[in-house]
Amino acid sequence: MAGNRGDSAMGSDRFGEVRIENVTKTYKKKDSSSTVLQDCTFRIERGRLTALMGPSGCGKTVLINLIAGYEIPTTGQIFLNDVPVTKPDPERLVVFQESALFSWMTVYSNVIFGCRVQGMPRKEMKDRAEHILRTVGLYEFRDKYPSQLSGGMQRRAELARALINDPKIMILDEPFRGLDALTRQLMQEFYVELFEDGGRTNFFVTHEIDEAIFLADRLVIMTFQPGKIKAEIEVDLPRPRKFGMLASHRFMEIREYAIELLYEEAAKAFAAGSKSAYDLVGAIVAQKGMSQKCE
Amino acid sequence: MAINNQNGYGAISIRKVGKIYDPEGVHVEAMRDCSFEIAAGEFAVIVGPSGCGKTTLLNAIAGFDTITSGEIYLDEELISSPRKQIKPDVDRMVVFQNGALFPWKTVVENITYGPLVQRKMKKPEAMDAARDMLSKVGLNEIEDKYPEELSSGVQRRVEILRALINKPKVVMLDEPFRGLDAIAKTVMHEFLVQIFCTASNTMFFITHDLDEAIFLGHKVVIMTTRPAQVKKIVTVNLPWPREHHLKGSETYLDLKREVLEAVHEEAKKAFEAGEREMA
Amino acid sequence: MRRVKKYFTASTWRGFLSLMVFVALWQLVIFLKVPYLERLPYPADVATEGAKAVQSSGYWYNWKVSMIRIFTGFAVAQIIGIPLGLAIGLSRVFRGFTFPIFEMLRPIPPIAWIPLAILFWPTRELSIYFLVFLGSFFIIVINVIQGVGNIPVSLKWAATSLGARRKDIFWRILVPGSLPSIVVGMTVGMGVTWEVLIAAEMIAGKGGLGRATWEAYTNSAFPSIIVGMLSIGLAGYLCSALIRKISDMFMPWKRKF
Amino acid sequence: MIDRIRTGLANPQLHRAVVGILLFLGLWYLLTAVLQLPRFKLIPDPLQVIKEWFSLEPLSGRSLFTKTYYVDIAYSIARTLTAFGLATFMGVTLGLFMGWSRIFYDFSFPVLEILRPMPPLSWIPLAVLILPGVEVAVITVIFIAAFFATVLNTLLGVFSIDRNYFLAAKCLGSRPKDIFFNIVVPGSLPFVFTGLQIGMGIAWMSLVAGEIIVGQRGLGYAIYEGYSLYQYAQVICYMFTLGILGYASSAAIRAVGRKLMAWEARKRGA
Repeated sequence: MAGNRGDSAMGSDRFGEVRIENVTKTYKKKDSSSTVLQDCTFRIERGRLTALMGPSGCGKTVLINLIAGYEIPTTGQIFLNDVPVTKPDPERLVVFQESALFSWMTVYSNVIFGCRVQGMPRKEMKDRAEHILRTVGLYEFRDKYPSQLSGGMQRRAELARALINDPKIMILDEPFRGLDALTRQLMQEFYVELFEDGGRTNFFVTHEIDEAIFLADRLVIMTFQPGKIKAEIEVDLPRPRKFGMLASHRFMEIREYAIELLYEEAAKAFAAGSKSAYDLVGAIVAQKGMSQKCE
Repeated sequence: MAINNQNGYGAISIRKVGKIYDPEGVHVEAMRDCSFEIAAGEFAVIVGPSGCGKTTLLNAIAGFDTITSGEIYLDEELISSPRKQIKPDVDRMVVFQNGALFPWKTVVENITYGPLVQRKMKKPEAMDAARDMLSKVGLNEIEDKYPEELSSGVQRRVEILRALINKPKVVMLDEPFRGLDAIAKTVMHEFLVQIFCTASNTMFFITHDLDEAIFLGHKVVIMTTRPAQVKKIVTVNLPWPREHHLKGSETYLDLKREVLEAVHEEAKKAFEAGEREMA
Repeated sequence: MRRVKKYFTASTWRGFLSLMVFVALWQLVIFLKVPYLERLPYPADVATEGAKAVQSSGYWYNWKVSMIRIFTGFAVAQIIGIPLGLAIGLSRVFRGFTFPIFEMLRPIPPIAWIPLAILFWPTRELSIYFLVFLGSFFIIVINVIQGVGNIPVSLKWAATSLGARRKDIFWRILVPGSLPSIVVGMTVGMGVTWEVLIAAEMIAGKGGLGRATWEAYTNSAFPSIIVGMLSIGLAGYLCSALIRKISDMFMPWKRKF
Repeated sequence: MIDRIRTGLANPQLHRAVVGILLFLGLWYLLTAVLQLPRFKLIPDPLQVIKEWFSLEPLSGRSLFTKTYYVDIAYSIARTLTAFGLATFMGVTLGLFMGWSRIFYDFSFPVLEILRPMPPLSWIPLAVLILPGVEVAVITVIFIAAFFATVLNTLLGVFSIDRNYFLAAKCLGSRPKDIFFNIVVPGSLPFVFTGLQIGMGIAWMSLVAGEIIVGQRGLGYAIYEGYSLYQYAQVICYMFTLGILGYASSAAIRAVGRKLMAWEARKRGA
């Protein structure tokens, strides 16, 4: 499964490959301007899961908005299968932080929303929705409203709403934020299985390091203001991923390495006076080891 | 694993505790025959699925709620049983899940609140003590800020200081670091280790994060889904004070695997039960 | 705040008791001849008067007149106010032109319009409709504007991503998304509307619960005054309850389970 | 400073606002003075209103330059403030105690719920007949209007306080008195101020009604008198005067609120 997934997808255009080339995004204020992203260049490879990490305020959300087409880069370009991105399109779907389910629609109406506004025939829409709802295990809950579902089920409904459109790339902006750690773990397992079965291109933004390593084939780490690409790490844990891997040596090695890189950025954020600055005073002290503090 | 409490205050004994909620006649058994011991000065971590009654236990020890069977002792004194419930007091401090710093008081006012309402200290004395605590952990610049101006990591640390200034026997923390990212959590762990080394209270720490549980605890108590019982108690044989590099060690990974499996099984059960309940 | 539904709890008994105490106190102040309050009618007299009123057709006629006035003015306010609020909330340009006028007129208490309304409208009845309309118009517009503003941008983005066009976004996202605020606007507006109606009826009306209370006043018929007040209170309460009911119907996702 | 004014003046929203208001006044002028449509003929045009308002010798005897104008304002303000002050004091106190003590709540809330749906204005006849003098009656009606809004919002404010604050305070060794002053009072302030805003709005409205129906002197009374004496321009001047006073009083409440709730303001600033 893990081996031939990339190969089989490679030839077709069914799944997308995104190239981000020299992208810079600057916001003009009255008399000053602030650069949020600077010269970002990287690829979201076909059929693989790329995870992006970085300190708060490093422009992750802006990057997502650019790829999704809600905003356009100041300079540079973004390509999906060599076609430049200019506006939002169902081939690039975003699953939002917290929930962006429409609270006034049932689960079923939410899931078929994309198909309906794009004018898909009723029969096909219904078949697809049923299939996808069964896949995410929400078939019995199709007539409920989002507020009647648990946090984990809401996230699955949102995944279904995106998946039904068969996007070339799925963009996930911290989709499991706000779930408790155990539910989150279960959601990660559910999601990684879904990914391993479907094998589409996924771009996953998170600031939870365990989550990033557990899910990703490749880890992209961003710098703090302006956001640039600091490092890319290949995650060579075998697939299918199992929760037991969280306690493996390789996992802990990658984790330590990534944390080290992130600390450096965190320290910069501190110098820049970010709101989380005081956490980083501690972060720097922590690196020096703590045995002396106990005396 | 050196338990560094010499005076021996703060031992908790939980004996066959059960709790049944019965609003509108809906019979919900949150806890059943739950028994374990926490030694004085021990750092005990409680893990288990959501809604499994960990908070129920905390509420009973703190005196916020009652239990329907069993007994809880603090230093050989009965503090909770179906017939008797000791009120909340300064010997048992709670740090809440979503934080309960008073938003309308500045950091220093929050910390000095306890000693002042208890009339234990005069105002200047309390202010000095609070400033002293803050500067020891490198937070001296924020004393006049309001909590909501601070990041949640700093808020949590201030809340822990607010509890500790009262020199309680037991500090109970209910998922205090939920929602923080990995880096902020690491900082919080360092902070707790440092605090715990000097303060020598008994710690009762509820969490969902297993790395956190093993890194901090002398013992990890794993609870089952509802009705909550003790599934397993894992003793963490790692040297204290805990240091970061421990996380790569073979002992650590073995412990993590053990806890992971036990918890995962329960989490799955709870998740499925939850879905059945909603359907 | 959610309260557990359980009947005959300590709270229910206390509530019942407190109403008894209230009526007893009322009786007592008259009995003890407390200055000024001694002029109040006895609760029993009010009850007798109330029983008499309920059997007369004139009383119910007043109900009908007031209700028609309320619902006409209120409905027109919603029909004009909701689209206007949506337009102001959606278009920056439109907002720029209209909102200042709106803000200029809004702080003027609706009751201060009474003379001008009587002057302008050919009949008294129309001027009462207009005043009732004013009472809820500004409130509904403000609430719709806020409602549109409070819809998270991520919802609009999610919809665009899924291929929605402007029309879809308007009908499927903005309108249902601002419904909760519309309901709040209606509830608050209904309260103010009754205020205005009572004043208008007392000053310029013919028939209606407000007028009936006023006529009782001119005859110094104390029990009738209080029956009138209670009727007005009940009518206002029923109107609010109706709005809650309708809002539940239109917003199934907000129902409590 | 000059820069800021310049950028402020360059703001397109400001241009639109000016154009919008001019259009409104233009339309008003057109309908009443130029076209003189049937019903609009009766209404004074904006120029007449402004002339009357700024006139040294107004036809109605009431303008910016007459003493009567300010006496009317003073009467209305005095009535509103007296009633509003009383309502705030009693309403906030009652609301806090109701929120704080469950038993007190159980006893007082049902009575409140029975009296609350009655519009304050429906109390006018009773108040006039029972109370000594019209002045007391008007103030009582305004008081009732502001009182219910204040009590209810204060009560909601207390209920909105996170339960954990109470638990934390108990842990820290507070007695009931400490909890009342350190948790209940500051915790409910944001809602209290919402209540005061609403109360102030209803108070002005009831004032006008009270003055029209039974009053002597004051803005509402003058409006009705202007109407009966065919001084329609003055009626409109007074309507705008009421609008300005209403706006100013709610701005004043907001300012006091910001001052008392420094933590809320700083949160927004951060």
